[in-house]
Amino acid sequence: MISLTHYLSLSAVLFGISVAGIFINRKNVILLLMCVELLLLAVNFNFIALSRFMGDTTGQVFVFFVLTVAAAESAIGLAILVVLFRTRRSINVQELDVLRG
Amino acid sequence: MSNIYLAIVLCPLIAALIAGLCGRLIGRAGGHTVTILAVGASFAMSLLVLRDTLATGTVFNEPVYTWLVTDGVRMEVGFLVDRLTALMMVVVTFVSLMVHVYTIGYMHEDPGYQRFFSYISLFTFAMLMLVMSNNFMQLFFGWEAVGLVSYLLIGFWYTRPTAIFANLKAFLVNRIGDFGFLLGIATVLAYTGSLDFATVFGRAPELGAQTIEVFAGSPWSVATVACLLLFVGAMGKSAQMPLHVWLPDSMEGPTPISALIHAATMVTAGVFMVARMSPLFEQSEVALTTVMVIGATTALFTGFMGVVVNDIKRVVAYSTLSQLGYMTTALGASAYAAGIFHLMTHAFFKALLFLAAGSVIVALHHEQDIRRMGGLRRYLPVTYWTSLVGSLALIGFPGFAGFFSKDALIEAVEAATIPGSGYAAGCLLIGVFVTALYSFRMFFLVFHGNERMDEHTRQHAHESPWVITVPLILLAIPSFAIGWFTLGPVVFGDYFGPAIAVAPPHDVLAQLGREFHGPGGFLLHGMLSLPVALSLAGVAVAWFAYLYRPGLPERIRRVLDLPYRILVNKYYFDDFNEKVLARGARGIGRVLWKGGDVAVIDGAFVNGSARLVGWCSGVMRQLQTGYLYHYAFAMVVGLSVLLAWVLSRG
Amino acid sequence: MGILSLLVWLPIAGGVAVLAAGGGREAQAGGLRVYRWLALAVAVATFAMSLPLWTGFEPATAQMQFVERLPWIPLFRVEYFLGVDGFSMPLILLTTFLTPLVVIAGWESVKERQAQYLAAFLILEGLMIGVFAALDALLFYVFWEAMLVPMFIIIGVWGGERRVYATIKFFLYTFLGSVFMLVALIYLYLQAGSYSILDFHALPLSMNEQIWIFLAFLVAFAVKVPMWPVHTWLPDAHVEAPTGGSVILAAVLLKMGGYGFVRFSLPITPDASGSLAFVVIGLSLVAIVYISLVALVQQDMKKLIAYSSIAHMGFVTLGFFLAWSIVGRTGAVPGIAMGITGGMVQMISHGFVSGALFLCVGVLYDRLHSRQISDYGGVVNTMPRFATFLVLFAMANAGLPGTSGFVGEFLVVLASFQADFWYAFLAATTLVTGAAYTLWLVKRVVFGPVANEGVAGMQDLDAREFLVLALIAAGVLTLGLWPGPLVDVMTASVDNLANHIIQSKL
Amino acid sequence: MITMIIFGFLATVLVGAGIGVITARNPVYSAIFLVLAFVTSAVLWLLLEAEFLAIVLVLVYVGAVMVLFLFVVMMLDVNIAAAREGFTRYAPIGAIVAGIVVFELLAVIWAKQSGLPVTAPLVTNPAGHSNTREIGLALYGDYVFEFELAAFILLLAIVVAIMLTLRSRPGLRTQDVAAQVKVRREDRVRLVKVPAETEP
Repeated sequence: MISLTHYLSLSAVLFGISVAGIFINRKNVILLLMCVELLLLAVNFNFIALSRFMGDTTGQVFVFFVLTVAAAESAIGLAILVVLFRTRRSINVQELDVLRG
Repeated sequence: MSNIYLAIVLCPLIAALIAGLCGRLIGRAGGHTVTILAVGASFAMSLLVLRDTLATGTVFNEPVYTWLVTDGVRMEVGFLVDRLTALMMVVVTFVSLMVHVYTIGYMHEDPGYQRFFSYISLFTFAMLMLVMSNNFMQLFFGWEAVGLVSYLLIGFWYTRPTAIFANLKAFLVNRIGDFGFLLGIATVLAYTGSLDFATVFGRAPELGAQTIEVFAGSPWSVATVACLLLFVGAMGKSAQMPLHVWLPDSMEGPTPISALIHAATMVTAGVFMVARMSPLFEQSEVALTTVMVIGATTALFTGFMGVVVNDIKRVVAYSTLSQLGYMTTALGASAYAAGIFHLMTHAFFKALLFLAAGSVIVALHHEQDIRRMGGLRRYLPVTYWTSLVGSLALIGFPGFAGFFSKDALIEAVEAATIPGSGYAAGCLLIGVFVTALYSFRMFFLVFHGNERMDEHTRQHAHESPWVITVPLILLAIPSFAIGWFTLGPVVFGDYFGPAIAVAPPHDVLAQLGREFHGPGGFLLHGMLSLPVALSLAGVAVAWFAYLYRPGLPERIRRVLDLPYRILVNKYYFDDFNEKVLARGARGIGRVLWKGGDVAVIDGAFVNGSARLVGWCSGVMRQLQTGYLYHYAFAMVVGLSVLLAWVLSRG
Repeated sequence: MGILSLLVWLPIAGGVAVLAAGGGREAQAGGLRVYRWLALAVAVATFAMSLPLWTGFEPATAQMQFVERLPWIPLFRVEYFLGVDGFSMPLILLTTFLTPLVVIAGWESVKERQAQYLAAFLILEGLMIGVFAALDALLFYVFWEAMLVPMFIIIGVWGGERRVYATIKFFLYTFLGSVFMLVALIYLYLQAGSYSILDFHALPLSMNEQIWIFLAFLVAFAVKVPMWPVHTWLPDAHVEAPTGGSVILAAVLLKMGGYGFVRFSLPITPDASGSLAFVVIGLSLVAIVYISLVALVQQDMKKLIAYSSIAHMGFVTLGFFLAWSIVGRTGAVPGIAMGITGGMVQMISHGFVSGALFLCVGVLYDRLHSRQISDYGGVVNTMPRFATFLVLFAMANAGLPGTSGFVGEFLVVLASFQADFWYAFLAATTLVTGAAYTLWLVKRVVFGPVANEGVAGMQDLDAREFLVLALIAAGVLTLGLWPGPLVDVMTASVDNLANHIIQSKL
Repeated sequence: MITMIIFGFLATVLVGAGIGVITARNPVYSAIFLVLAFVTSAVLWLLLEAEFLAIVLVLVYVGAVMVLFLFVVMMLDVNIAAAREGFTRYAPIGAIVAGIVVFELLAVIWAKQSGLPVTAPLVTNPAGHSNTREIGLALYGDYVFEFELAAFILLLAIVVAIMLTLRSRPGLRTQDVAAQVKVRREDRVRLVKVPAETEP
């Protein structure tokens, strides 16, 4: 039978993939945002699996909130991206170092 | 009865306030009228008080108001009027009155006329507060207040750089004395729990018995410490070596001031104070010896300087220093009465000499160098004769006031047995000769011999107006006569009664008193004694060197070049003070400021900590690359480290 | 509303009203300038209302008087708790007395944003009174910190050329100190269960706790006093501050350090104070000797007076901390109260004298726009009335008997002699050094021939300046000739404190 | 057993889609792989009987967010070659870090002490049980404030996104009422005194 371990392991692998993705696609902000979505998906997996296996709906409620925030985040992130592209004609992360100390 | 004392003190104060604050309103005449009336009233009332104390011998000792009460110590402003005080009051108000009158003539052209009257009235107030106080706090108040007025008056001509230098110097040197005085007061309070004279003197024997360790391991008698500290105050005010340096410079002030403050009254405050503290000083032989040695040293060595200076006022100033040394020596010998007696006679004849010098200065249009005087006898007869009286009194010519006081004083010192009295007596005897020498050097150079001033000055030289000559004459009378009828009661009698306490083993005056048979006998005895011979010798030498052979001093000067230079440079005291002490203090101050405050505290700690923070953040800044993936990397690494930590905890 | 609340809030409300009345540039340009009269009226009214504090004060008791007590934040037992005793009442009167003078002094000499300037002083006044009147530690702390804001603005906006450096230094220094105090206050709250300072006084603490709390307070108050070596903000702040700012800074703000010692350090941590008294005494003596020498070489008048303030405040801290040395040497209590009284009187007197000296410098500055001593000389020739005042205040600064400056120094020297000869010796050196730097200043500025054309063209005091200086002069002389009433007001509180601190809390 | 097979299949697809997202050369492919990942996840959630969230995931993400992504990707003229630069260079470090993270996560899950019911089978919901109802009760009951907050966040996101991207183009003709009201005569009319021309 499928146990909690399966789901958690799957989410861990998914998490690892997205972490690797953040490293590999260090130039492209769009891909970075996608990796973040993937990351949140892995987290949501955990929430739902644990919620179901432990019989507590609260986990699913939180998934709902995570989804909300993630949607808001990607909307704003993409908006920023558009503005960024407008001003700099590029979304190359390596050129974005205004925050350098 | 206390109202009269209050009136004596307040009259000059109110007059000073009127003349000072409303000077423009009341005009010049108003200025001198109101102050002279006030001081005259004080003088008259002081005479009443003196008569009263003479008649009844009662001692008035009552507070006027409570200054403050703290910690069980009640500090009051009050008056102690016994015969010592009464005597001082009369002397102070009399000389002050004379000087007030004299000032009308001396300062009549000065723009600061009312201000001057205001100051001298204020001085009279302060001096009266000093002599009439019945406690240490008020004594200190009067002590500093006379110092303040002295400061203001020395700097009266404030546009003269020398004057404002001199007044600062006078105040600071006096402050060194006050420093000791304040500590002395603190000693007294710490060990008696009171500042009231009566209480403190009542507990004087306890002070002698207790010890204090100023330096760890060497217990000293409290009385010794207290007396030495108090005497430091007296040294400042009465210009004893090495705190005498301010007095010659104070001659920058107008001459009436030199007469009133720097000859007759304020500078004798130290002598008065020691006499007032006699119950304390009698507890400590160490203190008495110190007083005597310092007094004798001052008496002799400042006299030497009088021989070489050429400023007429400075000659008199050095003479004042020397005479103050005499008084102090007498105090050290426990001959307080003799000291006070000399104080009194000195007040008259020294004020006289100063005022006469002022008369000469006015007549010669503010010429002060005695090398450019001479032969003034013809032009200034009154000044001449009164100066002669003053000089004779000063050198102790038999029959004059100075003779009685100085002879009694020297005999007392000779009779004293405490350590140092031999040295002191020797100094005083040589001093007698020196006194006669410089006094008559000046006298001959000013009034006799060739007329060395320029033609213009000579033609305008004339006797001063009556406001100047009358005080001279009025001062000349006591300078001659006062000794005859006061010597007996004041020095050898029990005029002072309980006001001055002398321990029986020290009581030299009582010893001498047993041989005393009236002033006539004293005169005859004195005529045959060494001091008179020495002073006559001094006059003779002065006559020989300055009238008979005028070239002689120049030759002597060339032979004795080194001693001469030392004397002209005032034993290098001024150089030491200015170059070592003043410059040293400023140097230390600059080092502490630039090195301590600016460099170490501000530079290293305050701004240094700011720089340290700046440096640290400069280092930390390097971590902020601004690249998104660096932050992401840091987050992921942080996450894995956190997980590892969770795992390792099991 | 009690009288203390009125004293705290009236000037603050008045300050806001002045801001409203003179906010616009148009209001400030007009001839009448109503807001100035409003500011003066508020300041004078505050002073008038503070007089009942004196007349209604019961000097026989050490209890707090005119108490107002309301819950403020009940959850943490914070109260709106005001009251005065013999320590704080004279300081409040000092504040209310000086503020009208500062308002008058700023009447003409402040050109820019005058309404805001006057309003800042009024608000500051209310906050300062709050500091002195607060008996709840948190309320005290709020006033204590809030006070920094108007002062920061006063120096930072109307200051001299290096005002930014000076304000930041001033702010960081004092703020650093107060943060430590806050920690101590919170610890005390956790121990005592309330923020009432009176509860803190009675709170038993172990030696270890006392030491830490004492050190925290020491940092806060030492900066404020200021004691050597945390004094370097003061000369900078004074030099850059406008005249009124210097006056309030020297006259009142420095007193908060001294007040803090008697209100917090001594009664809350008597044992630690005793065992660490040598530190405070040592620093005080260093301040008296070292700072006096530093003052001697200053070229800037305000800096000189600032340094002289530090030296004079050394007497305050010296007087406060003599108790244990006296007990240790003589085994008896007498003498302790004299030191504390001396410190208190010195604070009041220094408020008058240093305030007056800064006003004098302000008078000179208004005319010649220089603070350098070397730019003056012979001022007496053109400004005789001013010179009279300056000499008087200089003498008071030098501690001449008959002026207020003498009383405190005299008492502290007398008390310190009972502790140790050398304490008194070092303290008494101020007689010489104090006179040296003050009178040398007077000599160089006031006396001598007219130094330059600038001095030759100077006008003597006008009626407004005369009034200000004359009022302070009257205060200085009254206090000097008859300090009795002032001391009587404090006696009960001082005796109470003296008896409190020599009883161990352990 | 059949569910196990389905799970294995879906898990394989999900992992493959994930790898596709991060390795695809073209961002459009990445986005499409991401859509696949989301859909697969939704199916897996259905397997877990979390029907409501599965539907929401598809609707919100696949339907809205991913479309947004695709819009942006296509709208912006991204230089694919430049964005792909350094791909191989950072692959090893990415793999290592990811490996460590996965290892650690698995270690946490498998650690016996974690106290999770790791081997317990899923308790199937009884018939008539409504996952949506359950979540609805929680959302509008215990978490109603948080729910409102979430709504507010979304509103904020809308406003922010619009504000960020809104721009006034130079050539656009719009009416500025304030400027019209503020205008003064001197700005518009200049009175010029012209000397009358006279016949030469």
